[in-house]
Amino acid sequence: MDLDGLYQEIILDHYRNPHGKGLREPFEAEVHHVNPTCGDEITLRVHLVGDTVADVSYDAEGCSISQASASVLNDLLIGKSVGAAMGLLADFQALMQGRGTIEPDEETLEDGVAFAGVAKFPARIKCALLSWMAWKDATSQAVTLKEDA
Amino acid sequence: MDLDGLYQEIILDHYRNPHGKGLREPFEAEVHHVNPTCGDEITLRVHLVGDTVADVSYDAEGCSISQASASVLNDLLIGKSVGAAMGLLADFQALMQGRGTIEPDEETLEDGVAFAGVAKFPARIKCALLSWMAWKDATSQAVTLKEDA
Amino acid sequence: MTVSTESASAYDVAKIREDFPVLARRLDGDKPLVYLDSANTSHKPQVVIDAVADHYAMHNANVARAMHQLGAEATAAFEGARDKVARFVGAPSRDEVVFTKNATEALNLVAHVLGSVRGSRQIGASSEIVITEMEHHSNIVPWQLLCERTGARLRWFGITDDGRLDLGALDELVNEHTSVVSLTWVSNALGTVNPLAPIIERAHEVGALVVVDASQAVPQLPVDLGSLGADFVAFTGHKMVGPTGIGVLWGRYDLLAELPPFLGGGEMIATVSMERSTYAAPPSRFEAGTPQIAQAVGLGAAVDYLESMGMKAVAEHERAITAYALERLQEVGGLRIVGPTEAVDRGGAISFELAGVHPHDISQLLDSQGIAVRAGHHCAKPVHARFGVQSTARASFYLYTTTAEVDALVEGLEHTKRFFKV
Amino acid sequence: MTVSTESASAYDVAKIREDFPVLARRLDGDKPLVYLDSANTSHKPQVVIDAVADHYAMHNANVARAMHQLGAEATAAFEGARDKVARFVGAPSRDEVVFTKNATEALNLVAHVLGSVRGSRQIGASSEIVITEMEHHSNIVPWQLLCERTGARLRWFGITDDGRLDLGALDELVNEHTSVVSLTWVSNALGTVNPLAPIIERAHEVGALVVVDASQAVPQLPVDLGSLGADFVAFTGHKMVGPTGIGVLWGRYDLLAELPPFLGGGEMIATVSMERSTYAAPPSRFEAGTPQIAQAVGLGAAVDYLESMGMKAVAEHERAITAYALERLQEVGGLRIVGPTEAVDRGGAISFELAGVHPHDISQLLDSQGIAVRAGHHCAKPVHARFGVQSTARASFYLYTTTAEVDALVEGLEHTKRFFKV
Ligand SMILES: Cc1ncc(COP(=O)(O)O)c(C=O)c1O
Ligand SMILES: Cc1ncc(COP(=O)(O)O)c(C=O)c1O
Repeated sequence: MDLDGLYQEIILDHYRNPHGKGLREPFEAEVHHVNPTCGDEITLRVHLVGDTVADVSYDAEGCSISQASASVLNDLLIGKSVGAAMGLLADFQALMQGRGTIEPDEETLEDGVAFAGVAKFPARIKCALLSWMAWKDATSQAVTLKEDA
Repeated sequence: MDLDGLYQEIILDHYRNPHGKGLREPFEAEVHHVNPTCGDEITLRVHLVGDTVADVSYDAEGCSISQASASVLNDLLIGKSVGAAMGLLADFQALMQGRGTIEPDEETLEDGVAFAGVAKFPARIKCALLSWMAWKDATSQAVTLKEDA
Repeated sequence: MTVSTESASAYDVAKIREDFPVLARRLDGDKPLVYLDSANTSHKPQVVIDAVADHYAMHNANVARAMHQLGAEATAAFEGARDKVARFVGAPSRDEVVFTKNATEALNLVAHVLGSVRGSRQIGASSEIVITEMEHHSNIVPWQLLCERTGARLRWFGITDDGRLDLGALDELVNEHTSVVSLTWVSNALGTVNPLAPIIERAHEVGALVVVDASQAVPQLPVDLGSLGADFVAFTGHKMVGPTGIGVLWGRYDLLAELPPFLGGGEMIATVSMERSTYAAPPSRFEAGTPQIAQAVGLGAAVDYLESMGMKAVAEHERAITAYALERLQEVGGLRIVGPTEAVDRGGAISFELAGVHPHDISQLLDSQGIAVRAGHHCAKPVHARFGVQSTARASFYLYTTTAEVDALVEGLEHTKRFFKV
Repeated sequence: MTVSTESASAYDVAKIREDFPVLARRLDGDKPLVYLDSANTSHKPQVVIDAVADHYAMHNANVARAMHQLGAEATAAFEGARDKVARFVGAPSRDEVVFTKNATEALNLVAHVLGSVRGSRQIGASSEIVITEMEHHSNIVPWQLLCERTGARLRWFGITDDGRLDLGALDELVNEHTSVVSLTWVSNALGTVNPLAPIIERAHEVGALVVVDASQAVPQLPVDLGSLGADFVAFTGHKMVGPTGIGVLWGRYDLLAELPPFLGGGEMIATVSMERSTYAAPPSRFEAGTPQIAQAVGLGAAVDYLESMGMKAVAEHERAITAYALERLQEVGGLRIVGPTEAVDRGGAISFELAGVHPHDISQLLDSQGIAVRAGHHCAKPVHARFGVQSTARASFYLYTTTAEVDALVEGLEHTKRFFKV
């Protein structure tokens, strides 16, 4: 088992020093997601300005993979348009569910490429996706809110 | 499998010409028993005069074994004291549950000895005991009624 | 015993029988087994037995919550079985497949959760639940209990003299008060295959949900739940060459997602505190506790086996053997079939009476010749009452049944008549 | 791996291990399996695997309702398993043993039927249900759902800092409003063995019923239900070297006899008409549908196996290995045990944290060395919340666990610390 592939140095760095952690104002939507299997939890807020992801703030508890993933998400999505961010989500999700067959694009996924090794550990894929699913949920809510307004 | 031991001529005779069948008055207790496995049913009434089983009347539907057993019960118990009848019940039950190891006493069980072969067919023991259990239930009720009176 | 291959040439019954170890059993008096009780439970091919044994011997672990290698293997095997079952019945999504302990639990699960829904789907004193007179007890009692809990009224389709559902009153019976219509696809007592389409159409017209008891259908017919149109479908592993201890509830995902849980406990939660809990998404929401892991794996092997044979071929064999049996049985003097007597819209369960011999005595006599049939009410007392009988004998067939076995049954019945002098 | 036999000389762990085929598994990187997750599910000896396979291969049939020879064999095997289980736990009567699909169903069954009782035992808005903060979700959620249905109030025993039940408030907590006290005998998260006697005594003093979750007790301790004094006891086959898909609810016969049914369907009825049904006596009343036949047979073989070993010897081995593990684990720097740290009134589940490494990462690292532990909340979130942790890693033992495996765990933890540089 390629443990070093799973626990790349980049991941451990993000785990030890997570980027953008903490819950901040303002925000349009807040969600709480749990991985029922293991208990990992995240509370995540999304703040949109126009069509831009202005902030993603979060409070999370969980393993190195889930924490590092939230940190990388924070780096990647803030400042992007909602459409571009959703595209990155799709790329990241494809990478996770590709059973190790997908070659990630460092241009777009940046530090996210470090998660390529996670795809080979089915039990850990949910850890890597926890924050992404929470972000998707919160962003959908925020977008709906704006449309209704 | 000793089919002839199961279906003794005596049993088939009682099956074709059941003794004492039909529901009669007077009675102190009536019960309805079912064998849930196969659906055999019996409605049975007991009439006590003093300490004597004055009548056992019944309406029953079921296989040859359960019908013949009700007929033999009718022959055996009517006219006996409740105590003696309960004793016969015990003998008959012991015979049924003895897995074929018990030698029945023809003096006391009369035609009931024909059921000795049933004991070797576990699935049919309940058929043979259906009317006896109904009688026991009804008689207990009738006795309690009298005591309460 | 001679084994004939009466159906499609590719379908080789003799070869299929070799897959089932129990079919080689010799019974009392060195009689070969003639097993005509498959509607009660089917036998298991060696591949299913091996799949279960191999799982325990090599991949045993708890699922979902165990993250080690054995746990990953067990989880992949268990969830893989869900994929297989979903594909086998044409479920639009694997997440619509809920594992239960048997069909009975599946039907009770639906009745319970529908009974505890609040809001527009709430079942109350003015609601009506519609079933049929030919249901198995497992599709009667849960609805009676639901009616007790909610005050709803239980109504039912009657049966025609030739054993078909009486749809004359369809529009009256299924009306704007109807919350649920629950009916069997194939009757285990009469053999009738019910016309689901008009009933489902009418039910949906009035906003009722449709539950189909497919316990006798999924083993015998090609099934495509995606196009059936039902809302819930129940079936059971042990009747489809799978293990005991496992059944399936399929439900439309949008419905499952809005329903409350049934059993509470491990695996079905999102989060638990002493004060309150929240629940996982389907199917987990309805699978409390350690699931039937090895049984699901066995069921997966069973559907693989059935698919290797092709459900069209299985259905065609069943049709052929049923037609043959209906014909041969009607040659037996004094024999009356309770249920359709022609092999049209008909499954392979044939219930019958023999004048002058009680069904238990028939089954006892046949058993002494190694022939296994069922005698009694087959967990369907109301349909027996409908035909004025307390019990019947029933012969039922499956993919391993031969015409020679049907011949043995007919001979056995003639012997029975001689024994009882009728 | 060296296998040492540290307990009673008659107890030969090396020989016992040969009975369990999976223990010979090599994992990724040709690592031998070090299975320390038996509180999650236990492995199965070959005799259990064979009993199930042999049943399917030679004696398969439905039970009770099938009167042919195979049916009689299957029924004898199934009911024989009930006898074995009754004897194994010292049940006063075999008819008190109800087979369920797992312990979770058993607990839900009790919660449901107690919730639908009418009359003097009726549970309503002024009733209280008492559980503990160390329960498995399967003994929390059913009672929360019962409270939702009935309006009853859920209360619970707290836990002391050293992981024991806080009985200080016993008399206040269990009072004349209390309908049910339901608690675990042995905690799957803390390992605590709870003192049942004073709680049962107090509960009965106020007329409350006592439900004991013995899922972790029956596999490890000699049990005599006749003298325990509880009213209901639940346990589960897969944790006691038995198959998945089978659990047991034991209940006092007089109580079972007065309780309404839970699931409705085949096997549990006395008679059924479309208008109404009556129900069979226990245990059948609570076993709707085709039961877990092969699983019961497997469970019967499992209790035979445990009896051949002697539950005293099993308990003694568990005590010895737990004491050894508690000692060795406390030598690991940064490791904190959540639960009692001494092998007194303690089962073999040891949950722990390692400073600076999340439990999932611990389990991942250990797994890469072939060591299987569980990480997470172990279906016991409230007790984790009580100790201020979101998850722990847990090592748990059984009759086949060796001290060498505990040594491997300790080495594995040191390796983990090096890997994560803590
Ligand atoms: C203490 C305790 N109670 C209940 C259960 C539930 O058992 P099952 O999942 O077999 O229903 C478990 C195990 O998961 C347990 O450890
Ligand atoms: C039509 C029908 N429905 C339901 C059932 C119940 O299945 P199970 O006993 O596996 O729950 C059966 C079989 O017994 C059946 O034939």
